[in-house]
Amino acid sequence: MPLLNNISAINHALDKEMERDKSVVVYGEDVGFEGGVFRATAGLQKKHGVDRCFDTPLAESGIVGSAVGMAVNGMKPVVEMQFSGFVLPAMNQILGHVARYRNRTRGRYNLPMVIRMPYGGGVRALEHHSESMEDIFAQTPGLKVVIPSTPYDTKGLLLAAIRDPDPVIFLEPKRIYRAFKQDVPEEDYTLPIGKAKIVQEGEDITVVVWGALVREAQKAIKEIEDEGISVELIDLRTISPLDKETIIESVQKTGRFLVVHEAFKSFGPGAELISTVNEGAFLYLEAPPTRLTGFDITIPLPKGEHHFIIEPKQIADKIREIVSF
Amino acid sequence: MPLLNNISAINHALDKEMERDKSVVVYGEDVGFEGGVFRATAGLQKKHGVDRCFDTPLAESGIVGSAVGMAVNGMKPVVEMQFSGFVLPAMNQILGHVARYRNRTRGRYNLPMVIRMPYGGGVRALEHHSESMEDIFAQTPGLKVVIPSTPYDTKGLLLAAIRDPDPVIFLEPKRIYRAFKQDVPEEDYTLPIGKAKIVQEGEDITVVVWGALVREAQKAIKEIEDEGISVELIDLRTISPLDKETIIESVQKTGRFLVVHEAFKSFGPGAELISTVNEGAFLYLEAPPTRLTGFDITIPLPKGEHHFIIEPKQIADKIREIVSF
Amino acid sequence: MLVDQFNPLEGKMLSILDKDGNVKDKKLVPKIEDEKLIEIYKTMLLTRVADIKALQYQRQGRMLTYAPNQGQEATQVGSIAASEEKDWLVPAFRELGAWLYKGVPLEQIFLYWYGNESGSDFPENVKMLPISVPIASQLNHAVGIGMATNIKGEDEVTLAYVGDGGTSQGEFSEALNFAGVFNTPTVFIISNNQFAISVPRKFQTKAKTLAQKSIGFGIPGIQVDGNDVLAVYAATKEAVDRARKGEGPTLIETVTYRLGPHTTSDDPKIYREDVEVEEWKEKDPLIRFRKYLIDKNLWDEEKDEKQKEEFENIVNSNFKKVEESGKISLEKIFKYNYEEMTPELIEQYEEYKNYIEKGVK
Amino acid sequence: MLVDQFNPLEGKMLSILDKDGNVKDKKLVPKIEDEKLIEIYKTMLLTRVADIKALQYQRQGRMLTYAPNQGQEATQVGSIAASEEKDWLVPAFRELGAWLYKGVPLEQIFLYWYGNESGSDFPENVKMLPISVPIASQLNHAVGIGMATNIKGEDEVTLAYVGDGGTSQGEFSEALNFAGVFNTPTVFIISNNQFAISVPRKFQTKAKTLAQKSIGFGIPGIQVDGNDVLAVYAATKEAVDRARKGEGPTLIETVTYRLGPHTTSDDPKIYREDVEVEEWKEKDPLIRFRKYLIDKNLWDEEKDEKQKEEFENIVNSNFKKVEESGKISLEKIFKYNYEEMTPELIEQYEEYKNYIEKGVK
Ligand SMILES: Cc1ncc(C[n+]2csc(CCOP(=O)(O)OP(=O)(O)O)c2C)c(N)n1
Ligand SMILES: Cc1ncc(C[n+]2csc(CCOP(=O)(O)OP(=O)(O)O)c2C)c(N)n1
Ligand SMILES: [Mg+2]
Ligand SMILES: [Mg+2]
Repeated sequence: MPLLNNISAINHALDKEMERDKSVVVYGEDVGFEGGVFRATAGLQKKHGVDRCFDTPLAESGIVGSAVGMAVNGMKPVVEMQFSGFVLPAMNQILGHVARYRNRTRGRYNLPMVIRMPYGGGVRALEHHSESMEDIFAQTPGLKVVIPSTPYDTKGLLLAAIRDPDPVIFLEPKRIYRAFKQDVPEEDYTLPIGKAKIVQEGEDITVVVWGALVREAQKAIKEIEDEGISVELIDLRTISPLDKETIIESVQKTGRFLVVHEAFKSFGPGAELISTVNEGAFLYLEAPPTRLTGFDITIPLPKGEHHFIIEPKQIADKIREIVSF
Repeated sequence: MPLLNNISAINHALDKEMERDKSVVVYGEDVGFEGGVFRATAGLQKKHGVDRCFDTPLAESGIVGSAVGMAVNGMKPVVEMQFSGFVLPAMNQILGHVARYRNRTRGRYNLPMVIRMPYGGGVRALEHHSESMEDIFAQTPGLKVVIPSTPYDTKGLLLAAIRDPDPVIFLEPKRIYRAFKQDVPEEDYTLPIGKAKIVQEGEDITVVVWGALVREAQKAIKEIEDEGISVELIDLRTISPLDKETIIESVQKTGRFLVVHEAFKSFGPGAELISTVNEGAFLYLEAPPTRLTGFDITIPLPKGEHHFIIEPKQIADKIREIVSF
Repeated sequence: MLVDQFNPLEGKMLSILDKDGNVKDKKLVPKIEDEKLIEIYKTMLLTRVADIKALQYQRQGRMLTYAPNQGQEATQVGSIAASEEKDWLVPAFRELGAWLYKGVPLEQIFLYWYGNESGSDFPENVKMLPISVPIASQLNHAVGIGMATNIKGEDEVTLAYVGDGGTSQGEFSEALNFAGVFNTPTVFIISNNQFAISVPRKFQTKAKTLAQKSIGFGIPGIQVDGNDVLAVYAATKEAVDRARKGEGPTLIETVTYRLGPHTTSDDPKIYREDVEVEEWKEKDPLIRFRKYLIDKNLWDEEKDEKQKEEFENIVNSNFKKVEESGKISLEKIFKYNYEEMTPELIEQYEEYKNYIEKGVK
Repeated sequence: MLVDQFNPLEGKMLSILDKDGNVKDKKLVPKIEDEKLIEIYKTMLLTRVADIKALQYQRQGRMLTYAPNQGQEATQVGSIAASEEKDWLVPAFRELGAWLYKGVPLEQIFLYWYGNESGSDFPENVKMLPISVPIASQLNHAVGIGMATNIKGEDEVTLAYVGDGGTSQGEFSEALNFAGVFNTPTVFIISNNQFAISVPRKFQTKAKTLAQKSIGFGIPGIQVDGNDVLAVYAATKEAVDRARKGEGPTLIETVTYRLGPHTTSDDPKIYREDVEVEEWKEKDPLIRFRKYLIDKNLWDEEKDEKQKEEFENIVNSNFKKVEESGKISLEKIFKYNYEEMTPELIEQYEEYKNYIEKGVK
């Protein structure tokens, strides 16, 4: 069983799937010869040929738009946006076409494609390299939005995404690309899209997180372990479709709710989770469902980033606050 | 005092402001010679010259991107996206630059510009002509998002938007462009951006709406008048920055909350309002704060649109449901 | 090669029939079987008839917004006729003649303009994408289709359409550039009908021709008389043949004119003079081609009248079926957003269904 | 006119100095005062010194991601030197020499790469936009500046930079097209350094030159030797003069080479051969220009050494100041999103400020 970090899990999954399914093609800027600026696609061109893993001109709309045509014509494109901040030139394609092709044609054409992109902050990067845009995709009917948090999940979810008959936005928390390793089974497996994972069970409060913040939440929980606060931690894994059932069941049990995310607060993903809890567990609530989020500001350049990044201590304090409401 | 509908109020406001402030320029596709596909800019080119009101090539990113440069170089551009569905090619400019220029340069460059666009459904149009995308703009730090619902508000808010030192997304509910007329003062006035309007006071429930749905909500309220349900109706006017104070105060009084909007439900604008109510009035709530929204689907073509459009009856029934929770 | 003979930078435009249907240069006349010539003409005629009818229906309040095609029939049919069944058609939104020739049932086309998504659920054998409303965004789809064609080693060609206005969109350039780099079998056809709604061609770009835009992508480009169906066919056929042989993409600008309004919501009198329209009416692609066929003894006025009448009946009966189709069911607006409805969608659907079953809406 | 003499379609490229600093064709040498020649050279040298230092700092872990400029100094300085103080500079992100010549304090440039937004808060008199990270998106800004210039009837010119990779973005084409249509006083400079990160120029487009992309927009285009500062200056000067006279935009492709990595996170050994780099090192723009100046008796090796040393000290002291600048205050990350902080932002700010004042973060 290979010991993989998140980035090598992506590479591994792509490699396996290209081997298994000849209709899978992988492309984007620097994706081919170099193997990607994060090395996610390293070695794939050499192994699977320049036809199936290649570089494109520098044009995100061209990349996504051509993937639509590829998918219509029998391929399963897995394309990369170099950073999620650079998906914006492709918005017309993603929101205007990718999400809508099946509905527009009443099922005549569906688009089995994946748009991968490194996302989130915390890597001391230039502007446009730290965005958390899951909300825009999650609010778009016709898209699925997946965010893995471990190498094991990365493999299982990426394989599921590629095999999904609908288009999947696959957001990769770049902050944890190389943060830790995990044993990942060599054999083929998928994890269900649309299902959250209960990372740990608990009684007093439900905490929902995803991506890089799963680990931070785990650290926070460790911090308050001794205080007798029992936390149920849920890793959302899929932002859309949202696994409301798991969340609501949990809050009906715990009576308290906290969602933590790095995206901006206002009109952000946390708002949907709070509304979900309201709609499904209002009468069980012992405290207002709460969000701990990024500020409503452009994510700062590195010398200001420390203010923006949510640390375990903040999560722990917020849990304490809610539990003592 | 001229009797104006919503579209003529836009025309009137633009005309007045171009007269008053020579740095205001108005442009977009078909905006100049023809005066816009909805006639919003009719006559402006003739009156103010082709330098200040003109047609562009068909390229939304070019329109918004050039407006950035215009604003940097001393103009106040008011640009039009022909329909809000066609703003997508300009997303890189709007989210990546327009919203960020002030922050990026620490105030060295601010962008006093307005991006106008007809928005919303209910006009039996082709695909991409009925979208409600306020949420994407509202969640973007650095943008302001304004949606008028009457000719009076249209003039006052559009003038405020043009004079605002920050970029404003001005969404025009096209369904009510010509729905009714109102006396609009000839003289100059502005309405504050960021302030909601209490359309009518009430005791039992707070209903928040904006744009074309304000009238529908009013009709709904008329329908239930006799039932002894006293509704406080709030027209949001500005989606971002959100006037939380007005909303929270109202819900603290009424104890019940309904937001109605045409945008999709999940991760939509209603979620933020519910979260706001939760955070600000949790202990006052007598029923779960509720949303009545568009479905999580691509807005249907005209022969299916009737299912999607929210009618007064639906609002009335939802109010009844909440009040009897 | 026509693309070498007619260099847009030298102000040359391919034109074979003059406006009276006379052949200007016999060497340029493409080889087309008589039967096919008639099929082309008939499709142009059906296009014209259906278009006029659709406008009438709309004016009668029986149809929704509709985008007319009059004047552009040669561009539409001449191009697609140069392709084969196995080839792909990637439309913009104003290529009625091409769609009909490709085999889309008229009923479906009407259904689309009637406001029903099922109009884009084409029969399996019709290799055509749905209408693309966001201008120029379809071109990258066409290129992607061609990239897949290359990977699979097939020999299908893709015809992709865009308007003169569409050439200003960034996506236009991205697509042509990708096509060049990946050497895709794509033929791009710019229907230069002189207007993007109210904006005349000369304000769309400072370039003298749209064909010369090809130079920036290292691919061949040619300008042709878009009201001359033989010229359009000849240029497209050459491009299709090159594409099929693996010689890559071509850009064709067809110079034509939109005789009608942009759509039924548009009033062209605001932005153009009647005299201009009258001038272009004299260059009507149908008249010209009909004269050519009559001269060749392949057609006559009587046949024409009869054929028109027959088409009128067909159009009427097709539209009748559409009018009887009624509204779209609730299920259909929910069902196609994903392969399987999500739990949330099921909930929204059920709740609303129960609500309206109480007779409310 | 150079743009007429050097037609990219005919494979012609403007080049004045050979790699040993000898003048190839005297008639082409632009008139530049001796003082200015020296200023140009000094800026190129400062650029080189600052660039090498920045890379060192980064390798020492004292600087964040940095985008090196070595090899591109002639392109950067030669172009901007042809403009005036009243003209605008719209950068991409790799034009250190141009920024320095324009008057941006080195300290600010370092501050930017150090990860502080204040690095883009340029002095009032420096008419330059901030670095634009989304490739090619800055070009429409440049055009908008020029549209305003035209409306105001002023005579300022805008120089806008983009990389070879950037020419594939749709926005590149939109901007050039707008510039043509609105006849803006814009000079577009493509720094063709042969790579977009790992992707070589030849995979970026099938077009033989990038200069020929101008043809699609009806504007003049020219290819110049980007390692020859006199050629770059001459072409830009002509374009700037035309723009100032109201004769519209020009596209200039400077053919150069990025000798270093794309950024400090990049390892060029993965995608290119050392021999290629060595070949280009022989065409180093500094060596060539220095030889020219020495031949003209305007410079000598001793001066050069001294100057370099002086610059090294300046660079070091500037960077020191930057290193002492520390982190950004909480207030500053909140304050600039709007002219006035919104109530929500005030709340978020206050809450967090109170929280960290308890000593937590
Ligand atoms: C991205 C986008 N912007 C704007 C529109 C609105 N619009 C519809 S058709 C049209 C003009 C298209 O002109 P052209 O490409 O010449 O095609 P034609 O209508 O002449 O066939 C415009 C601006 C659109 N559909 N998509
Ligand atoms: C829209 C967008 N996509 C991707 C990137 C990531 N990226 C940064 S630089 C670069 C290559 C740019 O190449 P080129 O335009 O030739 O400029 P150079 O780096 O050679 O100066 C890429 C792909 C980006 N910054 N913006
Ligand atoms: Mg047109
Ligand atoms: Mg480059």
